[in-house]
Amino acid sequence: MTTDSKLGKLGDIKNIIKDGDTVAIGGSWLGSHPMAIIREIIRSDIKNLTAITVVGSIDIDMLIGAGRLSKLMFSFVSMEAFGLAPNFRRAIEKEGLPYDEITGLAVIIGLEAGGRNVPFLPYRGPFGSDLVKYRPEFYKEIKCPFTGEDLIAAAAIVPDVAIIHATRADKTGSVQIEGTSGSDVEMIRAAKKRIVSVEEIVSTEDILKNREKTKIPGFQVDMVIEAPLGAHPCSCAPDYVFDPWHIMKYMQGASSPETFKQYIDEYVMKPEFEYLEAIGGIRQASVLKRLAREVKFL
Amino acid sequence: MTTDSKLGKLGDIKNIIKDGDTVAIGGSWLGSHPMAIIREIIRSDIKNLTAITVVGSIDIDMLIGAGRLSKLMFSFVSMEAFGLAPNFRRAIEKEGLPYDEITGLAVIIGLEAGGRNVPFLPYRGPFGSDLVKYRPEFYKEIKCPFTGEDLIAAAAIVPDVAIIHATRADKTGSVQIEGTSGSDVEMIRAAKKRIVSVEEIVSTEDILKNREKTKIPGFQVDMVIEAPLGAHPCSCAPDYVFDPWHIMKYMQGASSPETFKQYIDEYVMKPEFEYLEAIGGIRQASVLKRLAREVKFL
Amino acid sequence: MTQYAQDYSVAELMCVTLAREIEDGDVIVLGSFTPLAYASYILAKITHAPNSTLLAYAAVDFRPFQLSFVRAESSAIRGAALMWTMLEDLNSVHLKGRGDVEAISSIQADQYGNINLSAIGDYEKPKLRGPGGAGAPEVIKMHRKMIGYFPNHSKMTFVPKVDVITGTRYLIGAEERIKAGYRPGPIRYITNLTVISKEEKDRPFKIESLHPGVTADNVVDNTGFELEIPKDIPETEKPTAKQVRLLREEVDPYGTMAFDFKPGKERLGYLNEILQKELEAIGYA
Amino acid sequence: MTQYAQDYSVAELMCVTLAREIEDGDVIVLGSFTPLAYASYILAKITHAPNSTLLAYAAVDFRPFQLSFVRAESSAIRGAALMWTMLEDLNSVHLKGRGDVEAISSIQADQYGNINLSAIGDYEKPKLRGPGGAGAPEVIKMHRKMIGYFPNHSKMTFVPKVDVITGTRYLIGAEERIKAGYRPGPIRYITNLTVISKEEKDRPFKIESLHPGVTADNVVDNTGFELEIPKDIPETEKPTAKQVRLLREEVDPYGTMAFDFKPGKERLGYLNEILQKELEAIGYA
Repeated sequence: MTTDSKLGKLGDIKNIIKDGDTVAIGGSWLGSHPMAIIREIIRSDIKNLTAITVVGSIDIDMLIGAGRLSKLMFSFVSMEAFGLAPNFRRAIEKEGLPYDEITGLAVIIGLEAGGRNVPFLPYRGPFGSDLVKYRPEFYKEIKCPFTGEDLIAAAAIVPDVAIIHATRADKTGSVQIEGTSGSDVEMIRAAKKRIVSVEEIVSTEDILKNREKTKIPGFQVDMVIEAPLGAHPCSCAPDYVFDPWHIMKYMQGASSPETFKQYIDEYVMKPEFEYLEAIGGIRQASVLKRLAREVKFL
Repeated sequence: MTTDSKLGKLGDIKNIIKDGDTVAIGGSWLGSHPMAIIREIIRSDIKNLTAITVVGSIDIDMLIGAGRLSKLMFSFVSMEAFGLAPNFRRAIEKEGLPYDEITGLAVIIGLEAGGRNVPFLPYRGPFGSDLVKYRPEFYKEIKCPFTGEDLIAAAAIVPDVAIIHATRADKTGSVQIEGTSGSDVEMIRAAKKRIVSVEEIVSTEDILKNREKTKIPGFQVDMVIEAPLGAHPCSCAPDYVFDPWHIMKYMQGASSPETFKQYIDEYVMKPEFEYLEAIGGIRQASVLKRLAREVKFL
Repeated sequence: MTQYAQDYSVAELMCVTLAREIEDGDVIVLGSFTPLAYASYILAKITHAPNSTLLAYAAVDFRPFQLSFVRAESSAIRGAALMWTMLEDLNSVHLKGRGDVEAISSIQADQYGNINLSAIGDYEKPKLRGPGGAGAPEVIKMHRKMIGYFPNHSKMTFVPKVDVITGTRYLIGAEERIKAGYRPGPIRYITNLTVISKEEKDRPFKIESLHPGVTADNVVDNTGFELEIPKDIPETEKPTAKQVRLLREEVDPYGTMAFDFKPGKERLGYLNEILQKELEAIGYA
Repeated sequence: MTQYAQDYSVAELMCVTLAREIEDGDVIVLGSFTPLAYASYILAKITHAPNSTLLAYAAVDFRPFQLSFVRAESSAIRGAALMWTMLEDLNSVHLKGRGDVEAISSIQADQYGNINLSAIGDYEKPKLRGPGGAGAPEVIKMHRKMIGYFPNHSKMTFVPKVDVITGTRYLIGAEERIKAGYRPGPIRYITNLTVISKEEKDRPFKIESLHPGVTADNVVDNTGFELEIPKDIPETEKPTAKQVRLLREEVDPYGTMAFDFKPGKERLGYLNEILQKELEAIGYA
C-alpha cells in the first residue's frame, strides 16, 4: 500500500498560487506566519493578490511593501510592541490600497462559514460598529426565525488558497501544530487549495505517535514544504520565539520605500537558506530556540 | 496558589441533576456513554428527565426501561449489532413516550448553537425529510440575506445538564478524551451544568504532559467523578472495548418489563463497585482491555 | 488477466461491489459499526484506493485494520492520524460535501431516493419504531454518492413510497447538485440480487447489473416500484481470487461480515462463535 | 492590616488596579501582547484569584509565568492545560459571553462606550491608519466587563465622539445586557490619572477614584467629554507592598510593563536593555 506524496519545494508554490488569487495567510500577531512562503511570493513574480488576515503583522506589511497586493482584507495589522505597520500605513494613508476592514469575529466566522459550505453564519455581532456600515457586503442584519431576535449574519469567505506554517507534517499531508494555531485550521477548511510549510517533515509513524497534535488531515492539504525556521522573524511557538533583533532591522528598513527596497534586496531576494544565514544562521536559531525553552512558571 | 476542587462522588450527582431536568448524554453508538452516572440516576430518585442523545444505545434504553424519562430527544437509538433497543421500542410503540426525533446534524448543530449563544444556525439541511415537517419547533426555512438561497435553520439546544464519560481529569476539571469524543464537547459547551465521570483522576502535572489530549477546560466543568470502567458495558476506547457478553445479558433482560426489572435489581440497584464485581470484576476488565490493545493493522 | 474467484458468498460479492465504489483519493465516512461496509472500505484501502481517507468514530485517516466484532473502534483510534469531534467532522467533511461514500442501510427505501429508518406505520404511533437516521438524512444529500446496501432485497424493503421520509437524496440530477454546492453522483443500491441506480429525478431506478444467477425478473418481482430494465444488463463483476483471499485471511478472518446475513434466530449463536475465537486469540478462552 | 507600598510607579498602580478587577473564578482573555495587562492577570492569578482561567494565543488555562519581552507565547503554551483554535475560543468563551475581562486599549474612546482603533480623520482616506480592532469590536460587548486601560489620559484619547466607531459596548445597562443573553457589568477605564466607569446608557462616565495626587480638575481638564463628579471621590487603592514586590521580583523582573510608558524615542533603547538582560539570562550575551 503506497500513498502519493504531497511534498513540494518553495519554488513549487507558483503551481498553486496564481496572479489575482485571494490568499488567506495563517499565523497571528507575531506568531507562526508562513514567512518563508511570503518571501517566496516576493521572490517569484506572483502579483495582484488579495490577502486575508485575521491578526496580521510583518507578513502583510512585507507583501504590501513589495507591491504584491492589490487588495487587503484584515481585522488587525500591527507590529505589536514595535509599532504600527509602516508599509500598511503608507499604502492606506498615501497610496490608496483598497481594503476591507472586517471585525475579527466576522473574519473567523466568515472563514468557518466558507469551510462548512453555508453562505453565512449568524451571531450576536457588532451592532453599532461603523465597520458594519462601511462594508455591507460582509454584514447583514437578520432575524432569528424562531425567536425574532435581531442578529448579524457574517458572509462566508472562501479564499482561493490558504498558506500556513506549522510544526511538522508527513508526506501525506497530516499536519501537526504545537503552537498558536490562530485561525489556521479555519483558513485551511475554507480555502480551495492549501499550502503548508513546516519545520520538519516526519514519517507517518511519527505522526501517529502523537495523533492528538495533528490538527489537519492530509485530504485537506495540497502541498507540504519543509521550511525550517519558516516563520522567522515570527515565532513558531513553543519551538522558537520571534526575533526582536531582526524585527527592529525590518522596522528601520520599512521606514521609507527606499530603505524598504534595500531590505528586500538584502534579505528576501536570495535563496531561503541564504536568508537564514543572513539573519544569523545557527547561532541565532539557537538563541531563539533557547529563549522559547527557558520559561519560568510562578 | 491553591485551587478549588471539583471532585465529587457518584452520590453527589443529585446536587446537580434535578427532577425534570433536560440532560444531554454523551457517548455514541456503544461507546463512552456515562453508564456509571446513568446507573446512579436509576439508583437515586431523580425522575421526569428529558434525555438528549445524538447516537444513543443502552444509556437511553436503560433510562427508559427504569422509567426515568418523561421525554426523549434523539436522532438514533439502537443496540447496533445486538438489535433494536427493546425498552425504547416498547415505550414508543406501546406506552406513548413523548419524543422528538431530530436529524443527527440538527442535534449537533443545535447543541453548537446553544454553546455559542445564538438562537439558531443555518445549514444546507434535510429538505424533504418528514422529520422537518413533524417537528417544526426545531427547523425553520430561512433565506440567506446575501444570496437568497433557501437554508434550514436548526434551533439552539440548551440542556440543563450534560453528563459524559472521559479518559481522565484533574481536580480542576481539565478533561482528557483519548477515544470517541462524539458530541461530548458540544454537549458540555451547550449545557448549563456539566458532570464528567472519568477512568482516572490524575494530577495537573499529568494533564500538562499531554495537553493535546485535553478537550475540555476546567471552567466548563462543574463536577468530576472517578468511575473506573464507568462506561461499561460500553467501550471507553482505546482503553477497553464494549462488553458483548454483558450486552447479550442486557438484551435478554430487556426483552420484557418483568425480566428488565430483574436485570435492574441484579445489576443496578447496588453500589457501583458491586456492579463491577457482578459483571466479572478484574478478570472481565482485563479481557475487555486486552481486546482493546490487541489490534492488527494491515 | 484478472483471475476471478470460483467460490464466494453473496456477502463477499456485495462487499467487493461496495469496495469497487471507492475511488482512490475518496473520503469515506463510517457511521454505525456495519461489518460489511467496514470490510469493503478496508479492502479498497489495501488494494486499489491507498490514498482514500477513512473516518470512523472519532478517528480520522486511520490505518486499515483487521476486523473483529468488538475491536473496530479501538483499532480505528489506535491507527488514526488525528481525532475529531463530530462537529469537526461536520465542519470538514459532511457540510462541505467533501465525503464521497458513506454507505447506509434502511428499513424501507423507495423510488424517489427516500429512506425510512424511523417507523413502520403511523409516525406517532408506529407498528415498528426504527432506530432513527443519525446523520443519514442529511449526509445522503451531501456526500458525492448515495450508496445503500441491502442484504435482503424484497418488497418489504423496496416500497413505492416509504411510510416516513427520514431522509432523502433531495438533489438528484447533476445540474441541481452543482447549483446547490454539492458534487454530482448517483444513488446506487447494492443488494443481494443486483445493483440498481438512479441519476435523474424524473427517471426510475435502473438495473445496472445482475448478480450471477439472478434474472431481471427476479429483481422486478422483489421490488415494489418500477425499474428501468436496459436491454443488455451486465453481470455484476465477480470478486477476484485476490479480493476473496484478502477478505478471508486479512480483513475479516473472524467472519463478522456474514453476521448481517444470518437469519435472526441464528445470530446469537454465530456471535458467540466469533467471540469465542476472539477470546482464543488473546489467550482468555 | 494591609501594608501598602511606599514606592511604586504609575505603571504599577495601573497594573494593580487592573489586577483588582479580576475576581476569583474569572475567565480572562489575553489578546495582543500588552505587558501591563499580562502582568495584571498573572499577579491576580498568583494572589487573590487562583481559580481564574487565563487564555492567550492558543493556550487555555495556563500556569502563571514570569514575563519577558519575547517569551510570553512560549510560556503560555508550555504551561497550558489545553490548546484551542480561535474558533474554539469563540465557541467556548467569546460568543457565549463567558469571558469576564479582556482589557483593551484604543486610539480614541468616547462618552458612549465607543472605541476607535481604525483611523483618525476620514475613514477611507485617513490621516492615521490604526491597526484595526481584531476581536475588540465584538468582545467589548460580549465579555462581562468592558475594561480599558490608557497610559496617557488626554483629550487626544478621550474625545466627545470617536472618528470611527471600530466597536462599541452597545449593551450598557444591566437589563438590556441580560435580555440580550449577556451578563451585566460596567465599562471601566483605568488611566494614568483615574478610574472612570459607566453602567447606564444615559448617564455619563463617572470618576470612581483618583490616583494619589490627582484632582478631579486634572481629570476633567484632560477629558474631552462630560464626567459625573461625585461629591466624595475616593483615592485609588494603592498597591500593597506584597503586590509591588511580586511584580518586581517574580512577575516582571525584566521591566517589560514600563515599556508602554516610555516616550516613543526612548522605547528602542529600553527594548534593547531588556533584550540584553534576556540574553544574559540564557548565557548568550
